[in-house]
Amino acid sequence: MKIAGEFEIDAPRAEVWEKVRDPQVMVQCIPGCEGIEQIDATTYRSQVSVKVGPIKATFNLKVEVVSEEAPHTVLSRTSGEEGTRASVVSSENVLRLAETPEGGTLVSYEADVSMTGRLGKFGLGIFRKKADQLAGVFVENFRAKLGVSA
Amino acid sequence: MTELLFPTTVEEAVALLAAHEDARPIAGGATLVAMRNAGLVESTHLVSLDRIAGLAGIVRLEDGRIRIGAMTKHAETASCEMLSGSLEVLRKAAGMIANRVVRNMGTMGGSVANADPAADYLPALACCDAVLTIAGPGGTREVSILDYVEDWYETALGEGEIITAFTLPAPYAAASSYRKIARVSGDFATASCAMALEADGQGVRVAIGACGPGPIRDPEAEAALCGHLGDPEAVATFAKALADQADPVDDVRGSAEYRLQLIPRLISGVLNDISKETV
Amino acid sequence: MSLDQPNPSFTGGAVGKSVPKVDSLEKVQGRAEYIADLYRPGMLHGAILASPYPHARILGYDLTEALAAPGVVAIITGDDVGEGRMGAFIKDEHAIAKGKVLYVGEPVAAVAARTETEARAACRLIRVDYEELPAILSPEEGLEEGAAILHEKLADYIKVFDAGSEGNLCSRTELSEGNVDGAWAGCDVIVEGEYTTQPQAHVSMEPCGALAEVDANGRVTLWSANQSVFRVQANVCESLSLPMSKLRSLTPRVGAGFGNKMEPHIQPITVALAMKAQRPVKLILTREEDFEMVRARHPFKVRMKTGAKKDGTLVARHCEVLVDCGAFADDSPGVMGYALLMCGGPYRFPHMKAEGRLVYTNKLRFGAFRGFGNPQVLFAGEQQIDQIAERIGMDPFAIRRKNMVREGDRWFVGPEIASNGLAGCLDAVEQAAKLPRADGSARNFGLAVTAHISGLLGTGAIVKMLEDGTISLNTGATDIGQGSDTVLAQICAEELKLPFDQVAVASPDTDGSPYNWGTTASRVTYTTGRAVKAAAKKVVDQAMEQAAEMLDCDVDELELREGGRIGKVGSNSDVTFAQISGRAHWAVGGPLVGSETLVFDQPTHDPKRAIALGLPFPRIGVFSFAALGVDVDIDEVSGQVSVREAWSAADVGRAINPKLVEVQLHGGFVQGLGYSLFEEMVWDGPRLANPSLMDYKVPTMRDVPDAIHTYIIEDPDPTGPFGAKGAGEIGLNAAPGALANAVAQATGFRHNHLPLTGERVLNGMLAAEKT
Amino acid sequence: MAKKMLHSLTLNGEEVEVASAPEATLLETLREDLRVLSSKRGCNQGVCGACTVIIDGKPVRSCLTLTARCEGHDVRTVEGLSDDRILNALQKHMVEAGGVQCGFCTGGMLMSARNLLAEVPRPSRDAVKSALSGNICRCTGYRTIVDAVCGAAEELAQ
Repeated sequence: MKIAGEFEIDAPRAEVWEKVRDPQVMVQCIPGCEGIEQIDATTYRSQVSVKVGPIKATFNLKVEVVSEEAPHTVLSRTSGEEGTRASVVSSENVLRLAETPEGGTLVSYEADVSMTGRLGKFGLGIFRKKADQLAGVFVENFRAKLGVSA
Repeated sequence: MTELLFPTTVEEAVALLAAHEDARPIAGGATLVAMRNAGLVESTHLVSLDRIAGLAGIVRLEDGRIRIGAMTKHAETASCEMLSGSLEVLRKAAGMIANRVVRNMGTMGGSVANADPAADYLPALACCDAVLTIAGPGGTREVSILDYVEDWYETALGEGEIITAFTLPAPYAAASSYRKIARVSGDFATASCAMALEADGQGVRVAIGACGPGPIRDPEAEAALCGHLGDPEAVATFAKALADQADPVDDVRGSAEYRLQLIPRLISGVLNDISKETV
Repeated sequence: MSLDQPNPSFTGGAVGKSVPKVDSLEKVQGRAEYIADLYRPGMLHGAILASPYPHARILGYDLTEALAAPGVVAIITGDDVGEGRMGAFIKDEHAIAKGKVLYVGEPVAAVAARTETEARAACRLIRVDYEELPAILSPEEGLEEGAAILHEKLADYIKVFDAGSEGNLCSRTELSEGNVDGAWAGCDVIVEGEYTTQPQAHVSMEPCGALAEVDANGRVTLWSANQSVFRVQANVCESLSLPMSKLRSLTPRVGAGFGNKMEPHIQPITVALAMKAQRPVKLILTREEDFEMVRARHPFKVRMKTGAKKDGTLVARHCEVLVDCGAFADDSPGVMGYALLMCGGPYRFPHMKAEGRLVYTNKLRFGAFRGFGNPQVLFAGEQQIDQIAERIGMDPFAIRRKNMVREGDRWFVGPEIASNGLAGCLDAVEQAAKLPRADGSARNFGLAVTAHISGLLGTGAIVKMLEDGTISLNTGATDIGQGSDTVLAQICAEELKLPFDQVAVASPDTDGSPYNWGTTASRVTYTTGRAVKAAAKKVVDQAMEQAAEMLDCDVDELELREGGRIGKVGSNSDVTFAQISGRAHWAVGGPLVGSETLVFDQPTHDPKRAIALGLPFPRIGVFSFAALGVDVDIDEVSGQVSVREAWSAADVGRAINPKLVEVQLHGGFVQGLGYSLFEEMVWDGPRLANPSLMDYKVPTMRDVPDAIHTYIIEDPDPTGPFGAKGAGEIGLNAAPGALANAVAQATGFRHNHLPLTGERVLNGMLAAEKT
Repeated sequence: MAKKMLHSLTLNGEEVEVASAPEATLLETLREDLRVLSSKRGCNQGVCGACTVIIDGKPVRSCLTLTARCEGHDVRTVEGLSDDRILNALQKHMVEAGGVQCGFCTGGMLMSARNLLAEVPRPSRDAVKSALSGNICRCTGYRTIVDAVCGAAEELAQ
């Protein structure tokens, strides 16, 4: 399942980059995120809860930064499982920051997500919509964090 | 593991839902038990609504409105003669849910609470201007069906709230129809359309299902369409207005593009069905 | 041809009569026992942990928590199963994932516990350490330079034919007759196209399951839902390195198969669990697991080119297929090889070439499914025949009649066609379909024809006359619901001139039954029927000898009379089977037993005619033929296709039980309708996105026409029992071709991709309107 | 594991008491506790219809029915209708018409058909198809099943 999107944010790229790479900022912006712990220079652990209709799931995720080119590109890989190990999720992610002519930043992201196990049996259409919806919430939170409006 | 609780009043049910953090109401069970069997939902407490007196059944109120109890089975709704004229669309939609056996189990409250965007009741109720009665810890409140679905599987139902009834305006003389496109008989809709057309050919209500998180209705566009039903261009403009509000998924039932294609075709198709019926 | 026809004056005979199936009564009373209905004292329930990864190395297991969970008795993993590997064509599959996982859903561990709920709960406590590997999700990816390799030891695997395996190429087949490359210049019309077909799930109503028990001597008894107790025995023993004498394989009633239950599913795992637990273990898959773990119909990519003269004479065909094998070879090399053998359809092509590559991918194994590769190539081939007919202005019936193979012709690469009722099939469909619709509107008609083999491999029968002169018939052929027990009993009764109900059919049992390769390849009536008839004949011969002594005459003075009597010709004196058998049992000669085994041995390939490389079936079978006509409606709103009426005519040689043939044609057509119009297993990356009946839809009663007309054409095969040939698959094969041709007629648009969903057909209609 | 509770219900005309977990479905209870095996687990999602039983005269899915909610209700399966005139006619016609192949769907199919003929003595073929569309059969192509139901209706009407 491929998820992609982009949004503009009225803040300079360097500042956006700093916030994007700050786990404490991210934990407050990612919907359902219950904590991010940095394991080493490139590895993080996190818990994220997702609810789709009557289905609730909490994932223990490991995020590895595969490569980064400050201040514009991060390639990362997320893998994780539900607490009961009934579902496994993994994704390859690309995040890019580009400067806009107005001095803001265009943030674009792509993720190729695969989910197997119990939740993988659930119709794929809704998960994509849910992901888009969560991305929307993230953008709002992130903008709020940077103190800029939409 | 799960405990199953059997309240006998709405108040008791609401209190039980409030008392246990992970409690869920269970109505007919057609969806919830299937999801439990698939390991998709787990909860510590199930609050069974089947022993609460007065939650099932369809009655005509003194002012002519129709009230459908939340625990009314699809089979009863599908054969209820009070649902005539403008409300016949609801009867027709109920008769197209799954199959006869499942219609003996599933309830309107359960279906609407689950808010599957591809289920049949949402567009039909939207077409009927239904009002939901919701009971919860804070008492009872009423919500228009048009305000009910807030996002994908997210509804106006708060923690510990249950739907107790659906109230429909008094039926008026109209031809109404429900059509769903589905891969096979009894499948959830790929896309669906509920329509009621006043006898004089003036008033028209249209709701599209399965093309977004909730049913799509546009009263303004309906008003503009009034009196121009015979004009293909007006119908096309109307259809475009609804399609513009759609946000369909891509899934195993069809692509988002296909669903967008279906919206105008369904609207013309149902108009055609109705005009054939009324001739 | 000389045929062993029943005596027409004999009224008690069973062949040709639609007697009700012998298992019908217990089924309508809810008393038939399927695998899930069996219970044994002290029995445990099994459950499986499936792989969440499409391709990963297994680094280790942590079973601590799971072993401590309530009710758990035993857990097995790849560490418990040794190095044995099983497979029908290429032995590439362990009993359970060992060392690596190769698809999402592959069994990685299994738990035996007191209840199914406890077993399932414990599975979720098993920790497996994986190292993910790159996944191959299409044949093209698998063939790329540097692609991750699924089976590193492929070269060392045992292969039962020249597969040409290399890298991720599981097998390749090349067949060629005449000179295709030189033939195009002589063609007036050439059509070519690329076609794709989708994976289809069998959806037998009964999910797969097994029950295994180990006795005090360590010998295993295994009941399972299967299409062959013998293939189960072979697969379990190969994968668990057990001597075959240590395993007895049995079958309860089977809730249909369609190919899904021919090769192993979870029998090896269940046996391993029972051996470890030292208690009986029953393991029944959920519907979701049945979708994700067992097998499915292959998706094909077909490139086809057909050339003809302007008078409609077909000249040449070239067909290339690229087939997704999934993670294990299973029956795939056979399916591809068979598809290539059949890709010319039942036509005389002087020049033909067929080439195929089968490639391992990190998906569920694809395998046998009713039709066995034939529907996929026919979808392309029968459309091209119609396209040629359109181009030269010829009628679809006429072009098929002009080019069809005849009795005495040779099939592609060599097998002889000894009987052929295709002309009769075409006549039946044409006569019925040319009548106008009841409402006078024009038909949206589509036609396709097909052939299918019945045959292959070993089979046997033992006919025992019991003391009282009634009969016990034992063949080892599993009746999966289609009615083979009934048909075989009819053949046996006919040969013995006994009432049908005096023949009891034994349940297949590897201990007591003669070998039977399986209920597959439309073969039971034809091959096992031959063995039954011959074995019954031997009993008659023995009874004759006994009777000659009893009546004090020569055998050639005797005749077999209706109802189990043997008498002197021209005299009223006779002896009954009861008298004969009693004497044989207690006094003279010994009990009467007739036994016959045979293997289908007519060679597929004639090296003088054709070149064949990597041909998986050196001996194939006799040919059945069929024609299918459909009349469709297209919904203007959605583009969805519905079938208004269908005409299915099949040459089955001789219908032993016409009603059962008719139901095969109905059922085959409806399964083909689902395949052609909407059934599709959808992969989202490595994950099967619709492994449930909520999301994968099969036809319901309201999705099929009431008017499915069947026509049984009987052109007896000289080797078939009473002339019979197979009927199991032929009713499905032609559905995608006929429906695609009907949709083309209705919409003016040709579809090269299955299924013909509303979405595709609507877009085709819109595209056709534009042009 | 939640405590099992005792439930009493009428099964095939007999009062039975059965201990079941609160989340146990009637299908599990019938099969695992009571060994009434004509109801089959074909999908456990309410789609295939092989588990269909009759509760209080109406066909329902036993896989979607919680046993605890059957307390005091009347449950019937094929086994418990051996003297039922309608069922007997259906059984006879299913056998004769060739409506039985693998048989896995048959018990549930008969439950839906029995209810239809109880409510509508002479249904049209379309009505039969509509009433039985929630019971999937993968073998017959359905035609012979519709024949059987119509044949039984005709015989019963005489």
